[in-house]
Amino acid sequence: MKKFINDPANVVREALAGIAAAHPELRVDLEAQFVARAGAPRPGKVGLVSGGGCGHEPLHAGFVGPGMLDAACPGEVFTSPVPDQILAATRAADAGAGVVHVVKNYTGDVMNFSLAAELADSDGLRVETVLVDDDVAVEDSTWTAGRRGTGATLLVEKIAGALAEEGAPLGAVAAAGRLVNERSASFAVALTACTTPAAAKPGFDLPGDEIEVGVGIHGEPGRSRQKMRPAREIAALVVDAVQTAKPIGPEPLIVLVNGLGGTPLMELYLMFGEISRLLGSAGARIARSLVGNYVTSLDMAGMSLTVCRADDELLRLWDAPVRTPALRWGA
Amino acid sequence: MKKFINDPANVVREALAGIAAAHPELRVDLEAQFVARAGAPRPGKVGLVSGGGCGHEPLHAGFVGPGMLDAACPGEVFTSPVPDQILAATRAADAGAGVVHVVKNYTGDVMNFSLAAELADSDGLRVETVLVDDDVAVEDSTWTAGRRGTGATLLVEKIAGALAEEGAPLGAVAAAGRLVNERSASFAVALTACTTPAAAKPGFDLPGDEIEVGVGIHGEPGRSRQKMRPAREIAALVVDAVQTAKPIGPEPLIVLVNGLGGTPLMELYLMFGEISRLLGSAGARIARSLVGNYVTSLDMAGMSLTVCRADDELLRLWDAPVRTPALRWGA
Amino acid sequence: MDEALARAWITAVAEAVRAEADRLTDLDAAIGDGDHGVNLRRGFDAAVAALDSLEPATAGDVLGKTGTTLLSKVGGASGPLYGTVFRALGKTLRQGGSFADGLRAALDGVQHLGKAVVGDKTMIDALSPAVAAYAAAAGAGEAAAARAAADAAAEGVRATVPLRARKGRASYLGERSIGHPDPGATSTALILDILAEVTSGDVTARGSAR
Amino acid sequence: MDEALARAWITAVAEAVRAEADRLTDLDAAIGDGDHGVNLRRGFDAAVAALDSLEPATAGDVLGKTGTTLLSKVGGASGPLYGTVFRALGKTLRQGGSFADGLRAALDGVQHLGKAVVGDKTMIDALSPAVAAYAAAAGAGEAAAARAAADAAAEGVRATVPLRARKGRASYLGERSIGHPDPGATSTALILDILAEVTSGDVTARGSAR
Ligand SMILES: Nc1ncnc2c1ncn2[C@@H]1O[C@H](COP(=O)(O)OP(=O)(O)O)[C@@H](O)[C@H]1O
Ligand SMILES: Nc1ncnc2c1ncn2[C@@H]1O[C@H](COP(=O)(O)OP(=O)(O)O)[C@@H](O)[C@H]1O
Ligand SMILES: [Mg+2]
Ligand SMILES: [Mg+2]
Ligand SMILES: [Mg+2]
Ligand SMILES: [Mg+2]
Repeated sequence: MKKFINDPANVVREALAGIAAAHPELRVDLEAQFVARAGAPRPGKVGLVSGGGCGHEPLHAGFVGPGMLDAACPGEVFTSPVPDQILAATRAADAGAGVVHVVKNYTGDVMNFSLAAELADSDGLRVETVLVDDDVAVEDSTWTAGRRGTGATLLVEKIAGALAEEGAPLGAVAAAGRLVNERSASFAVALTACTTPAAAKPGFDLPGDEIEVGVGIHGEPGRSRQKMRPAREIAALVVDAVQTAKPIGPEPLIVLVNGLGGTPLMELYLMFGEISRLLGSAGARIARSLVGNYVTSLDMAGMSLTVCRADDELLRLWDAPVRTPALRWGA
Repeated sequence: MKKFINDPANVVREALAGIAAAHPELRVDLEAQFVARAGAPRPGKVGLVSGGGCGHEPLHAGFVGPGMLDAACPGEVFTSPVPDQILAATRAADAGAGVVHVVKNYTGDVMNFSLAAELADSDGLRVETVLVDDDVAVEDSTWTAGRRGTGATLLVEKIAGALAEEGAPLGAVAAAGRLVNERSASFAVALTACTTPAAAKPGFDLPGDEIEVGVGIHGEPGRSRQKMRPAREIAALVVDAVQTAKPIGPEPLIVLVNGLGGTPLMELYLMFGEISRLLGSAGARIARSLVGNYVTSLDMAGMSLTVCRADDELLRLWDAPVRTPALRWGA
Repeated sequence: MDEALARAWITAVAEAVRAEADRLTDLDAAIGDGDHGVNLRRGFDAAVAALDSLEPATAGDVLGKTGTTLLSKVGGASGPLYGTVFRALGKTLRQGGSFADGLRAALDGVQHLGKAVVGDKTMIDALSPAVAAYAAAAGAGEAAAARAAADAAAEGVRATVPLRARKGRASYLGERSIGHPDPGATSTALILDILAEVTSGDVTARGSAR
Repeated sequence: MDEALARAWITAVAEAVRAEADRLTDLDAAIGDGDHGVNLRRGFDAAVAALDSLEPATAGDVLGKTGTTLLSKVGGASGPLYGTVFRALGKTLRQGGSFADGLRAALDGVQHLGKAVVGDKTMIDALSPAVAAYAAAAGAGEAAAARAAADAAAEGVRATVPLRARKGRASYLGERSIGHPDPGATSTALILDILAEVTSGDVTARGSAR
């Protein structure tokens, strides 16, 4: 394993130090381990807090700023943050109007965030939780851990963040986040495994002519291993998976073609071309799109497609100004 | 080789089709193979055109938009564009006030752009060329091809673009670009080789415990091969290389910590932390910074440092609004 | 269980986890995200450090402190789950309950939090039979009960191999989770095996081996 | 050189470049960016296509068209350089000059554009001795002159191996460029070797082998 690190045990803290140095507009608490907007929260604004394991950058710290998150708490690599840390971030984001937790649906994240929410509650702090579970590669069932939270997290954070910025109350911000999640479906394909600093070797062996289909964002193997194939066939595969799980109608779509970290932007654009062609010939209408590495899995080569069936209001909130390290427009 | 492509021969065209689909605010000419701002150029504004081989995305097409480039012409992967193509982009960017070509100093780029400039000249179109050669890993000499153009290209395009946007005349825009280049120095380190679609295998073999020091952005081997080492030592190595070549004084610095494509953002931030610490203790002052994958080399794992010794005016132009797919602020 | 035994247990677990971290991580890489060993090592190292600065205290305090430390240092699924295990043990002992009662409370806590049942391919598959075995053998003394619990847990780990996971990250793999032991069940068996060792008197050997 | 020979040459070069593309690319990967074979294949395939639609014409037209096609399809360093070579050949022949004159003009053009001299480890190291050898052997007829040029070019390629590059991408490698032949010199030798073959009469064999 070759990585720009000093000691695997210090990666998160040292990356946070780098974020602090690069972004004076953010407040990085290296002790409590969270990233927040600099300055006190605007009185009366609902706070938006997210978090999860590191290794998905720019998610989440890269989405802290006006129009999106108030605070993010990064855990160790691929490990959810701990309750104390989430509580500290929640306090930093609270301006008296309550705080929304955006939580990706993983056992660890759900438990740590809910313990933090209990702690916040005993502090008299109102917390609403938006659970993101958009990954349709995983079968949904009340008997299992359910679907994973992946690419839609970005959409939830952007849209709930825009509403919070406008001054909407706690319930409305949470409801918007839940609506985005419900309307979204994601599916990912990996061409290579990724390597965590601690493990120091790839999470799985993948022959040179095979791909992992239906992977998540934690380096885990996917639902199946298939033969490598041309981009247009992979595009058909992911579009099909998304469409089968959540049929696409005439709604305006927000489409995210996301890189898992090791895939060049050139290929992501090529995939977006294929996907938009396929969606177009199926009669779907892409109203907004985003192409790039946003919800990553360290150095994994691969891509995910997220489709959100939006409406005019969701598009308006998507278009609203945002000013964060990794997502910025209109401001 | 596993890549999201259909046929290596069509990668550039198909990626351009994806850019066209993703960015309605851009005009993508698939025939002449260039990307320009949508709509006619603003009368009287100096045009800014850049280009070079594909595989460096988001450079250059990702920097087309208000405040930066008027047009970009992407060549085949790691291959400079051809004169006809450059000429077409130059025409698209011309609004009667002349056009500045930002050219990275490679034999192929220099020759093709200069042939295009000759053609433009016979068309009565005024062209000034800004040559970017910031890579201090290469010895500079009039007997050789000289230094390569790498990370500083982004700075040149941003700052010259801002000045052009303000309505400055041809000579001033070109002079600003040249000043940024003169004031900039870059140095890169690779942890892995990259794989071009056509070659289908990594450009060089690198043992698991070695790194290539002083690489460019075309997958070529570097000046030397050294043992892998902790991030803080690699940071010292790149800072030292940059400082030795172009000593840093009390000027405010613009610092770019750039990923070569396959390196996770987490590691780039960690490196920025180390670099800012080193520069700080050497008495240097980082006034602006940028951390991310901007001038890449396909899937190569690695990073480059670019330091520009700025002044108030350059900082002002750096801060000026920019609205492109990959760089956006203030607008 | 007295304070010395509780300290010896946690210290020996930290050591064992350090020694087995790579194996646990590899098991987790196969059907999860490859961090289970790293997570537990971080947690138990922190627990040992926290105990170093703990004033003389009861066994309940030692185990409770271990639980809160795991909770605040581990994260992921195993942080809250093992945090709950040790907090429940600590609380039960502090309230005068038996170790068997503590184990029962730990199991309840983990099931309340994680909603997993036996057969879901989680640490429950080791913990649940271990709790029953401990209770059944409690009359034979601490050492015998701990050994019975450890053996039942080990058996529970083996039983996870053919299962298709329904909880935790392994559930994302569907059919492909079959054929691998569950990492959390494995670490539960390890922790109980260490308990059997320390209660049987190997404690000083282990303690001084540090 | 007549039209048929010119067409045969370009067609055979396209074929040879297709066959040798991987080798040329590998040479370029060692000390450049690994695209030389791909670049030339794209260019000569386009040139053959362009000639297909070219009305009956002179050898000068054929070579000139090849030059402009390379210029507009190849890019990189070799596009303008080989574009210049064939445009110079075409222009010289169209103006009534000899093939030896054309080669001389090609060399001048490449040196004017690229500023390289013999010893810089570029295609000049093959082209320059080849031009001289062709001129020296011109009296012996086209075929003999072409063979002399090809042999001189091949010798020039071998001479590039120990050189440290001063021009082109290989110059970025400094000392590390030593020990490898230059890809552009190699392709120049290949193109001249094909010329020797087609002028010696192997043209039909090659042409029909397509
Ligand atoms: N719902 C649950 N109930 C009980 N145990 C669980 C549950 N989910 C996961 N686990 C246990 O947690 C283990 C994984 O722990 P760890 O790898 O440290 O956390 P993470 O899955 O967050 O990376 C699994 O092997 C399993 O035994
Ligand atoms: N200044 C120069 N003069 C003559 N030939 C050159 C010069 N620079 C490069 N070349 C030739 O071009 C070859 C590389 O061509 P190619 O790989 O197609 O272009 P690029 O270097 O742009 O990728 C080199 O091997 C060398 O022979
Ligand atoms: Mg984890
Ligand atoms: Mg090239
Ligand atoms: Mg895990
Ligand atoms: Mg080349």
